[in-house]
Amino acid sequence: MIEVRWHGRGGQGVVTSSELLAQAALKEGKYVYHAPEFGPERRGAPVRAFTRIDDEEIEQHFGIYEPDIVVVIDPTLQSETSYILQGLKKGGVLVLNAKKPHKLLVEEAKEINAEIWYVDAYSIAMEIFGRPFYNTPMLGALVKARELVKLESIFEAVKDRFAARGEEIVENNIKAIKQAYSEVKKYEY
Amino acid sequence: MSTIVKGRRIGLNGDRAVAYAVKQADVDVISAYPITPQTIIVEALAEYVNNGELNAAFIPVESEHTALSAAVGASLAGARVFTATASQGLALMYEILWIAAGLRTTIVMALGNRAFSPNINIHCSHDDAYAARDTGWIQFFAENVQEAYDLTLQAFRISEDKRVLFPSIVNLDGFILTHSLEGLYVLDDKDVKDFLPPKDPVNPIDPESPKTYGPLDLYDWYIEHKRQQAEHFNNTLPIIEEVFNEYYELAGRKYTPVKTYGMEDAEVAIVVLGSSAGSVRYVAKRLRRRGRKVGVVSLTLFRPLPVEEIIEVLSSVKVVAVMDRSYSFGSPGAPLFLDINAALSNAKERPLLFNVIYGLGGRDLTPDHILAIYDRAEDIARSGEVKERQIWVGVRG
Amino acid sequence: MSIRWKSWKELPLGMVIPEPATSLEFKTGSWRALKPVLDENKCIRCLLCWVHCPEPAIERLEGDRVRIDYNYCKGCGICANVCPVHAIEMVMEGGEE
Amino acid sequence: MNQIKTLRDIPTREQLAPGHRLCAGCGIPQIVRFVLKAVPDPKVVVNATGCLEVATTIFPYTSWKVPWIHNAFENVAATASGIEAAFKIMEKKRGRRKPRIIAFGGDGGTFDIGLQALSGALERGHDLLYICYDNEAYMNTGIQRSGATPKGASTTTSPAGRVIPGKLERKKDLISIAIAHGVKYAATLNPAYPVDMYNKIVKAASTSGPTVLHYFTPCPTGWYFDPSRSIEVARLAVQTRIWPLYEYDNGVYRITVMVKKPRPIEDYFKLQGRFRHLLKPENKWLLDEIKKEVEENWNRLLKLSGAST
Repeated sequence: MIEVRWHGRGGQGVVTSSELLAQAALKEGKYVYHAPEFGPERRGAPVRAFTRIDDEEIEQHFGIYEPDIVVVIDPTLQSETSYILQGLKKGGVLVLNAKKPHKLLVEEAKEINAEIWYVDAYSIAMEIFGRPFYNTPMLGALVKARELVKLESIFEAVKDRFAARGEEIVENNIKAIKQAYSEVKKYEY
Repeated sequence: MSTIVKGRRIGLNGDRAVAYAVKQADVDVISAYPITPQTIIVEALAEYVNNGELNAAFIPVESEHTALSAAVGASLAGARVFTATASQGLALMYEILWIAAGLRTTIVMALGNRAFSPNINIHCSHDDAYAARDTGWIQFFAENVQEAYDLTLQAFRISEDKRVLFPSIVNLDGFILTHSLEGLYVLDDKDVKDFLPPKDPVNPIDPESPKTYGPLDLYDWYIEHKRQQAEHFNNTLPIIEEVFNEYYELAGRKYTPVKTYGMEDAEVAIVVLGSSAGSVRYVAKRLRRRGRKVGVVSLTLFRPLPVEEIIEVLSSVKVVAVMDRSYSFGSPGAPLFLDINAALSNAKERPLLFNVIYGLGGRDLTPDHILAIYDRAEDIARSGEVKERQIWVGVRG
Repeated sequence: MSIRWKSWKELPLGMVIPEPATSLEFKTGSWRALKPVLDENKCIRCLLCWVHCPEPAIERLEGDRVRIDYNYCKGCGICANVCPVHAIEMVMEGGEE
Repeated sequence: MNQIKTLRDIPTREQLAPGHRLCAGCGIPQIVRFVLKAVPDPKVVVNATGCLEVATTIFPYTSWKVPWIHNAFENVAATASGIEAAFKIMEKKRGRRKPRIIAFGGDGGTFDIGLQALSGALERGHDLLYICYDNEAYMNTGIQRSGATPKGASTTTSPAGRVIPGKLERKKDLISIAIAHGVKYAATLNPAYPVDMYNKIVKAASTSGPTVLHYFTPCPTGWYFDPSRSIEVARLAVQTRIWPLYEYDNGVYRITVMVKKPRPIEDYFKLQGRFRHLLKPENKWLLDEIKKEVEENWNRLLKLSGAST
């Protein structure tokens, strides 16, 4: 079983990304559980979402405390190191939306032997959408870091989700995911 | 639960799964007020109606009290009716819950289980479900999103059965199920239509045959009416099981009033409702691999309480921990504990019992908590002594 | 309607009275202390008593004549009060006939 | 549905059976009888908890010859909403003919506890006829003040005491509340004016969407007058301008019973025990206040209806 935790801010599509990942895994016949974290948060506040993916039926409904992967959608959250790394398994994976990883985060991630992957999803989003929709590209980065699902499955999930909003939206999202997939880099300590 | 199925597998959160079932049930009237965490249900239904995917009247009422009051009127008029609420909304409906049942309406309600105020909280407790326990509504508890969908469809069929004619509540844990996405199998519309033909109402409001619904009823006949209602309500159990079986034939998923794991040889057991059942089973499976004789009993049907089945699965166990996601002030136990205790009261053999209060207001029930409960149950089994009748888990202390 | 059920088992389903107008079996005429007596000769067939009777215990007959149904008349006296020609007189129950 | 000219035009058929247990001299049955006569079949009546409900349906007795539903106290408009919506969709889906939906609520069930449900039903625009039978207090529970109890009245929860001489607050204006919701037709009714009353019911029932009728219900028990004088008391309420008879029809106000020379308010008050204390010299200030407000209200209606003073 793989457990993923998503970090971002309200309004950035944290929940959507987690859901798209779950939907993509579902398309591959896997079992999934996707749970947004809900408080009274409004746009701008830090929010999280959780995804469980397994080949077997997922019965447990408790929270995810020791994720295998943490994806940070918001570039400004990087400095909240203890919040981001909380519970991340030793040797786990950290996927960041960043031009380069924050120094402090790198130091702490190294302590738990975490792999760091980073991509400038902000620039990708601005280039393709002209707006900071950097949640979907992060799916591309995640899939490159760990092939939890096939990229094609992500595209299918994106199509289902955005079809009603027009072909352009679908295509731009796919384009952004592909670009992030190819641009994401593994950080060498 | 078997996963051999008909239909498509899709990913939906619990609320959307319920709304999808309601759409497939081709309801006539939806009367509901938004309240977290069930709001997605009514939003989804409003969307279906406004997009022409569901030919129903959506009554956007001004309160939950009106939501249920209008639902009562619509159901008596002969319509298939759905409503949904949570927590304070259920509390506001409270007096009408009794009326809806007494007037033998066939309303189906989804209850996104949420804690009562104060303090205001939007997350899961079973306060609302328990508040409705005596009102004459059939109550189901869904363990996951699939069950929320399946039970909603079955609830319509059960409530509208001419041998039943009682309203139903489908409980789904707030956020844990309402807002969480899981994969589920959904039936084809045609199969749902076969399983759930249009409502054939009994005694509907009909100007050709004028009847008086809900008259004043004093000491002359009130108690006879209650006696009748009690008998009819208790008689619904075999019919519920019959519908469960029919659904099994249709969908390949078998529902039973009581769901068990490891109870063939369990020495200690946990009894639990809702989404926690899976979490407890997850831990129990791991413990059993290590040879510990632990079991899980979860109730899909909370009202009417399947007493005989409870006796059957629990009477030979040494210790039972009954988990309540709610608290009853001044009572020797929270509602499920009282129920299980009462169910076992005349059993020839009966286990020692203790009550676990957990998860209030959405506090997560972790594997560690579950482990601690099993540990305690085994200690009691060894010592034969219950030192504390009630314990709290997951609370700073 | 047979109102006398022997057991809860025989009660109509739910809290419903399955037939209309069963209150006809409940004779409120026994409530009456004063009794309206109509003098048909004085009656001008204005229908005011029929209009205002709360029960209604005044029947409107052909030609707008009226008849008082003592099975239900509670003796409120409205009819006598609204009658413009004093064709209805309230008398002590049991005293007149 | 036709307007009538004389009492002779009122249909003979009764759909409210005698044998009910309303007080002798009660004003409620008259509105019920008239509504059942004036609104054509098929129809359904929904009834809030209150005098009418408890006295006309005591299991196993019912006085109703039409389908009748009681749900609770504060939700008659809500229940009626559900019935209306259900019949509307069932007519569309299954061809079941939609009856006319009539809701009866007392003043407590309308002005107070049921106001929210009424507001919701009016806002949603359900096609129903709402009738408030107003006996100006909670008579069913023993004469407690309501938001419809008029200023000065003594009730068991606003007793005429040595310091406070009865209710000091004004009665809510139900018709204005209804109009503020955008209803197309609303009117006041009084049993002493049966032709006016009948015709207003006909108009309300022929108007689609929600309509509101506000009926003056003389209550011998709660107002302390001789039951035989019910209609006399009702007529005086109109003739003193305390209960103006008017209607609001698609934006137009009309006073339907013009009271050119009002009778003194004292004539109305002295007939009823609930007002008698107002005639004491020490309470003259309150009586004067009431008189002033009655006049203001009358002038307001004159102005709204474009009539000259």
